[in-house]
Amino acid sequence: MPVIGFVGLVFVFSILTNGRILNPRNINLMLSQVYVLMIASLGVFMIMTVGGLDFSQGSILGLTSIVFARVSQHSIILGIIAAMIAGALMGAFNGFFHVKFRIASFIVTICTMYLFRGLCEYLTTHGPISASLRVISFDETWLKVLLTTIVITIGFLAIHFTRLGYDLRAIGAGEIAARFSGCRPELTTFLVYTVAGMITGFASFINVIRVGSITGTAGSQLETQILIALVLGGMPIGGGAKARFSNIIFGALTYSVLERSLPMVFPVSATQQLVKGIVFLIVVALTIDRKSLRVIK
Amino acid sequence: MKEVVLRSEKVNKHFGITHAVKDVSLEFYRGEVHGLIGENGSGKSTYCSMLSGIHSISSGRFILEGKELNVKSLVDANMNGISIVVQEMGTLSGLTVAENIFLGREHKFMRGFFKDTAQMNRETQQLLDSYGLNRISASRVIDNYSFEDRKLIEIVKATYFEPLVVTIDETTTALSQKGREELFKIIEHLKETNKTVIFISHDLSEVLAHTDRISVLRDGELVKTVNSDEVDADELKRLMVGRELDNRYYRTDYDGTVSDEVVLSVSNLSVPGEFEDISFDLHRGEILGIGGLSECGMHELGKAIFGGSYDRSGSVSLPQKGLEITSIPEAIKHGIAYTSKDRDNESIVLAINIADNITLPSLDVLAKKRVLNKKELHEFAQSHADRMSVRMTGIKQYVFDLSGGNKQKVVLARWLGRDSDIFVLDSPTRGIDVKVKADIYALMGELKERGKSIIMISEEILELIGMSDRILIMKNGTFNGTFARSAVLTEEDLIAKMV
Amino acid sequence: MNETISKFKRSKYFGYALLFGLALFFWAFFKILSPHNFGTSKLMANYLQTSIQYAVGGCGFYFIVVMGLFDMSIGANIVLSSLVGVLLSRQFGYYGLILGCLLCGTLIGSFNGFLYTRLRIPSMIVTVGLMLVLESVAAYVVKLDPAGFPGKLTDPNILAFNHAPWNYIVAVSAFLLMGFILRFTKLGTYFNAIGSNEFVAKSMGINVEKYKFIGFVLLHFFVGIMALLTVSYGRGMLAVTGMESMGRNFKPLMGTFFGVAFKKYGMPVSAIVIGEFIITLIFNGLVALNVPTTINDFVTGAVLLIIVTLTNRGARGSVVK
Amino acid sequence: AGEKATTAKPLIGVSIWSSTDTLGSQVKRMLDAAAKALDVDVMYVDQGHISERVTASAETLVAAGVDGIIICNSASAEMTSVINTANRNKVYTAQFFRVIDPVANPNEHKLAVSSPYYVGSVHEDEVDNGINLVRILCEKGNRKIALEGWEAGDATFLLRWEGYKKGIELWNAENPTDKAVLLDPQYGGTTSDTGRATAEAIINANPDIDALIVSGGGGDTLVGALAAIESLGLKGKIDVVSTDFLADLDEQLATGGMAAESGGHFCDPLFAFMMVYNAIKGNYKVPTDGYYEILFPYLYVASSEDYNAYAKYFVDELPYNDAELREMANMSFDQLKAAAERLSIEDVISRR
Ligand SMILES: Nc1ncnc2c1ncn2[C@@H]1O[C@H](COP(=O)(O)OP(=O)(O)OP(=O)(O)O)[C@@H](O)[C@H]1O
Ligand SMILES: Nc1ncnc2c1ncn2[C@@H]1O[C@H](COP(=O)(O)OP(=O)(O)OP(=O)(O)O)[C@@H](O)[C@H]1O
Ligand SMILES: [Mg+2]
Ligand SMILES: [Mg+2]
Repeated sequence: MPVIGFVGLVFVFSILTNGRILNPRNINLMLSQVYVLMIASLGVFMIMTVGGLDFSQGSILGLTSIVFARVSQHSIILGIIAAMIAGALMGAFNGFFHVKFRIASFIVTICTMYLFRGLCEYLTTHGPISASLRVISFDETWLKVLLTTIVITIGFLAIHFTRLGYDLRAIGAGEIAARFSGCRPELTTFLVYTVAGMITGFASFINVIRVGSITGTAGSQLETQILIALVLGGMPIGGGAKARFSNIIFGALTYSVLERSLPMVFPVSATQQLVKGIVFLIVVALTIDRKSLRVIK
Repeated sequence: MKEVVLRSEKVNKHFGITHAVKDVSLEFYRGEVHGLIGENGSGKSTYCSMLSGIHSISSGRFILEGKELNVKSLVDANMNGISIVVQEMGTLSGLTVAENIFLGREHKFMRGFFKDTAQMNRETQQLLDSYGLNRISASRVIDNYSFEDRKLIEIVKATYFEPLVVTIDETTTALSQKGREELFKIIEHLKETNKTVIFISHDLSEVLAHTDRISVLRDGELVKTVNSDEVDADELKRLMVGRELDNRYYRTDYDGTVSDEVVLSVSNLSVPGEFEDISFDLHRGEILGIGGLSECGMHELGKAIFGGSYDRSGSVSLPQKGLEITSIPEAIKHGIAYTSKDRDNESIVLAINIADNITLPSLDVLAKKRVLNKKELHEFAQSHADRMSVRMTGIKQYVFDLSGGNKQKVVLARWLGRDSDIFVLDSPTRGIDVKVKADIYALMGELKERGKSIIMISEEILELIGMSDRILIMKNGTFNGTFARSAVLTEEDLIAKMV
Repeated sequence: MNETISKFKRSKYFGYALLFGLALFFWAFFKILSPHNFGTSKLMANYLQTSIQYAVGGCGFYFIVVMGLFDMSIGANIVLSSLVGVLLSRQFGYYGLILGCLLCGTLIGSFNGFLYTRLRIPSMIVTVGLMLVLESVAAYVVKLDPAGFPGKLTDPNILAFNHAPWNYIVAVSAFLLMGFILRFTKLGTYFNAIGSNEFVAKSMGINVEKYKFIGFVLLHFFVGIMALLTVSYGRGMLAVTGMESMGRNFKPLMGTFFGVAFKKYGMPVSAIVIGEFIITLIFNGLVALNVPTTINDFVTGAVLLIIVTLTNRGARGSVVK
Repeated sequence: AGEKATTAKPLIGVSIWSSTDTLGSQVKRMLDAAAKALDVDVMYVDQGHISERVTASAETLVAAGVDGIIICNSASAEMTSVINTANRNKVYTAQFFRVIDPVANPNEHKLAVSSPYYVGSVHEDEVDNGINLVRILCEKGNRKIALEGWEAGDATFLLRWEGYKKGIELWNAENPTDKAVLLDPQYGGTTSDTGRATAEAIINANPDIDALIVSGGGGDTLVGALAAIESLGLKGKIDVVSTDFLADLDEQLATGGMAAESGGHFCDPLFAFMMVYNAIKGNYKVPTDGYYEILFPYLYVASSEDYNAYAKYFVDELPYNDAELREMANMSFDQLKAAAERLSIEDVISRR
């Protein structure tokens, strides 16, 4: 279904834009937004597969971008590592409260969204944090494509060829039964949050090479973009068996195509957004799998 | 005196392939306490659920005071004079006691849009007081009360509307002695006010003492209705079990000797509130039956052996390997399999497909250097599903679409696939039809032949007698009796140790 | 003795003691660090005035959060309803402002409820889509406003809800209404029942779909009231796009967290009001200490997390998603 | 993009924080009028001053096939990506409300200078403006001045803040016996309710301030701050200055709600638009060793008469009519620059 949504959308917008979106130069531009979104979606995909939600990803991206920018002054490699560690710590913080105290994930992550955002703003009070000047030279399409491909491939392999994917879906579908089948739901969930933070920490590298310096609003709304993208990609909100890896790919692509094509057709921002909202609702209404949702919350 | 207030005519219920209630025609008199007994799964709860609107009726009808009863929900049934105390938890947490009692029936206290909560609380309190339950406060949230109190609240709820017929489904096991006395007082009171009570219980002496007539169900069919003062417990048991003792199901040998090799040793195992200080050894090739009443702690014991209980103390060890089992993954890794009584929640993941369910516990074995091969997994799942002859459209089918018996086959398939050595089977034949039952018994025999060991936890006495090399009976969280395999062992012997 | 203590620990009084204790703690904390410019009785009244608008929204949120639903379009509704109110006030004065806010809010609520129950899409997702739509509709509505500075309440004669007593009158009416709904109508009970176990609730004969719909309508009616207070409080509203209205969801939601956390003491309304007050208190305390407001989000998040952890944690082994 | 200019209508993209808030909608109104007069298409992308969305907006516009972009970025570092996108795709770009500081951001500056597609920038002298506002306040007898910004770390705010601090320094140097103090800023967001809550908090915490600077945020923050002062009964007691114009400014000035106001800068993007338009048309040659820069003046309003004139010529109608816009499009850069620097209420009156 999501494939149909994606292809349909591309088709409609190719007609509406007289094929401009398929122009080779544009494909490159279309994709430039996909990288961070797709990478960060990988972590949230895992979180959503076990049935959770994460609203703190945008703030995590902001904070890890600051960490990367700061450390990149010394060494870029160290910067990436530091950002990933920082992201992992933030993710672990989420996971700890969620798993240890059994607080609903959306409550925990809304709290930490604020918490991390506050830190991010505090750190940028006296101006944006600039990264090392060298990072800009990394802003090459081939590199971003390569890195995204590597991350996504690792994710794909881990989910398809190790027990990770099976564990995640089983836990999402029935945590108690999964526990009695030898999965470790608590540990796995905790690690999934940690890894999601770490992945977003890695994405901060690509974020920074694109923007050069970090302001207090960096990463804002990433969480909602991810949610929209994944849902457009066919991700079931309650997770479980129907989560497919392709949700990430088609979700991020569909979102980016939508985001990029709308201004071509509608010059006014308000109209762009109106159409985006309506398209989103229509696509979801047509593609959502209601059968597996016993209770629709 | 013998005025028929409620009658059922050829009532049937099908759950998929399960024919839970078969052509049951029954009459209930005004002002009588009518016992309903039968083995587990004989259809008692289902029959009452249809009466009270929880389940729809597949065919047949109920006639109340000459008029056909046609109810769609519990509240609907209440309005028509039928109420029920259900076997499972029937109260909603987060609501007050009064709100629970009047849920869906607030109209009595509505003044326009205005709900007179104070009045509702007052009336509820009076009601509670009149039952002698003044320790329960109407305006408190129900979560503040114990399971037992919640049951009593349900009983109060069920009797408040002056119903013509009150059904009390297996409630006594949830109650302490004091609670039971309170319950019987209520039943007495209902009878005095000319109400009809349908009383379901597994405690035959209790049933005999408090009912006027007793109907016996077996495999969904009505066997007989008798007057309570004309029968004794033995007679009832005969009626309940009744069927030609199906020996062909069970093992035909009566040789209970097993190897000396101890494969699993349980010592001083306790789970607070469930069972205490349990110790025993399981031998190679042994089928060890554990029996008792549902609440005796045996179900939790099975879970605890598998490492699935929180707050467990004591030890479960594998003497041959010289190690202890403390968690589920370890248990699985060292060849322990477990099927839970609560199959849908604990034995199997309903919302994933058959293939994934079968492979899930074996993933670590199937992975070569942690890498899984799709094709291999598929073949693995397919072969074990086929071996258990699961009736399915394919292994990609979701488990929630399967019938109970087929779910159970999937559960067994996954553990056979895992090549487990020790099987902890809790209620392995629960809710399963005769054919599958026979298959499962055959499988257990085969496993025994191959030197595997089985702990079979069961509420079905015949099954225990028929299959076990040794039977341990539990009562109130401790062992209360041991029986060796023998041709002369009777149900009475076992029951005597259970109650 | 132990019995009495444990009984007390579950009672309303304990809930109040806990909340006032928290408020007192934060008050004392900032008062000690900053004795002169914090927490005088006059200032406390100011803090209260700021917090009540969020508490009204928090009350609304409570209706659907107890059912386990969520709504991302609160902020967008506040913006749109405010702008409709302002637009109508140009012609009809107070009537326009009040009715514009309340009716528009309620209408949006029924629209949300309708889409949610009809399309059968999880509430969180459907309301993200609606948020996008409402934000852009607001951008169009603001263009209809003939005033030189559209969306601003420029007429000084229409600002009664901007200050005492009218802002209190409106807010307190909303709190009373919520208390009334929870206590004196079936709705409160039904919402709780649906949240507790939808299936059991259904078998008790409760029309779950209908009450979920009503939940959305009520939520957005309260959001309409919040819009009235907010637009008056700030003397105007800004149309925003690009999901920025989402920032407005969270302040009321925090009050709701308090409400849900203290639900077990049977005092959701008071908990929401006091909870929002505590959050405002902290905000003002930080300003009094001359801590940059940027760290405020950090402190708010941390405090909330602590409160939720202390009051709302699940039992071991329970399934929480 | 180059070949399109000759065949079709030029398409100019506007990357702005918001085209719907108070200042943003004024900007949009002005640009729409210019586009209509010049028969140009414009396209807006709102980016909310979120760095990654700022850089993405340039890409979105380029993908949509624009010939030129005018942009209001949030941090100078973002311009690296924006200029690279412009260079790669041969699209002209100019900044409005912003400039790249050669000292603080030498690399971005170097890139901008050498880019054949970076046309230039139209901006205000924020530091100077800050100094002026503080001077006005001090001269009115205020000695304890509080500061409310909108978003921490914003480039423009930081410049203004620097100006305020400099203004205080200057005052204190000149009046060593009668020193003034400036409090650290608190941030009130861009909406009026958060603006009010923050202003209330500031005043609650510092009851003895005698002036408040509300440093922009599009105008709504100021609306809220004034509401706070009024509700606390301090109207006329606390002098307020700001950099955004208000709807009821005349009344506020008359009743003492406001002390002074600088603003009128919504025309600034118009000049950026004209620069890009001319670059597309080939009229302005974009140097690879520099760029065009216009320093746009703030309008200062200190009395209600001033404001009424402002309202007439800037709010009710636009300061430039169709004919003037067409004429402006044909100006050389020096003429354009002069026109920008000349813009004032008197300037408009003289043209009517
Ligand atoms: N919802 C259901 N779906 C499918 N099968 C069901 C369902 N409820 C009951 N059954 C099956 O119907 C049969 C009768 O069950 P029922 O609960 O009526 O037994 P019971 O006599 O009440 O047993 P117990 O003494 O254990 O309570 C069993 O085989 C059971 O597995
Ligand atoms: N202890 C409790 N736990 C959970 N929910 C409760 C509890 N007590 C009451 N409620 C729910 O809250 C509703 C309102 O209760 P009540 O009228 O006591 O509070 P209120 O007066 O609205 O709030 P407050 O005490 O904060 O002013 C009740 O109808 C009930 O649904
Ligand atoms: Mg039973
Ligand atoms: Mg039963």
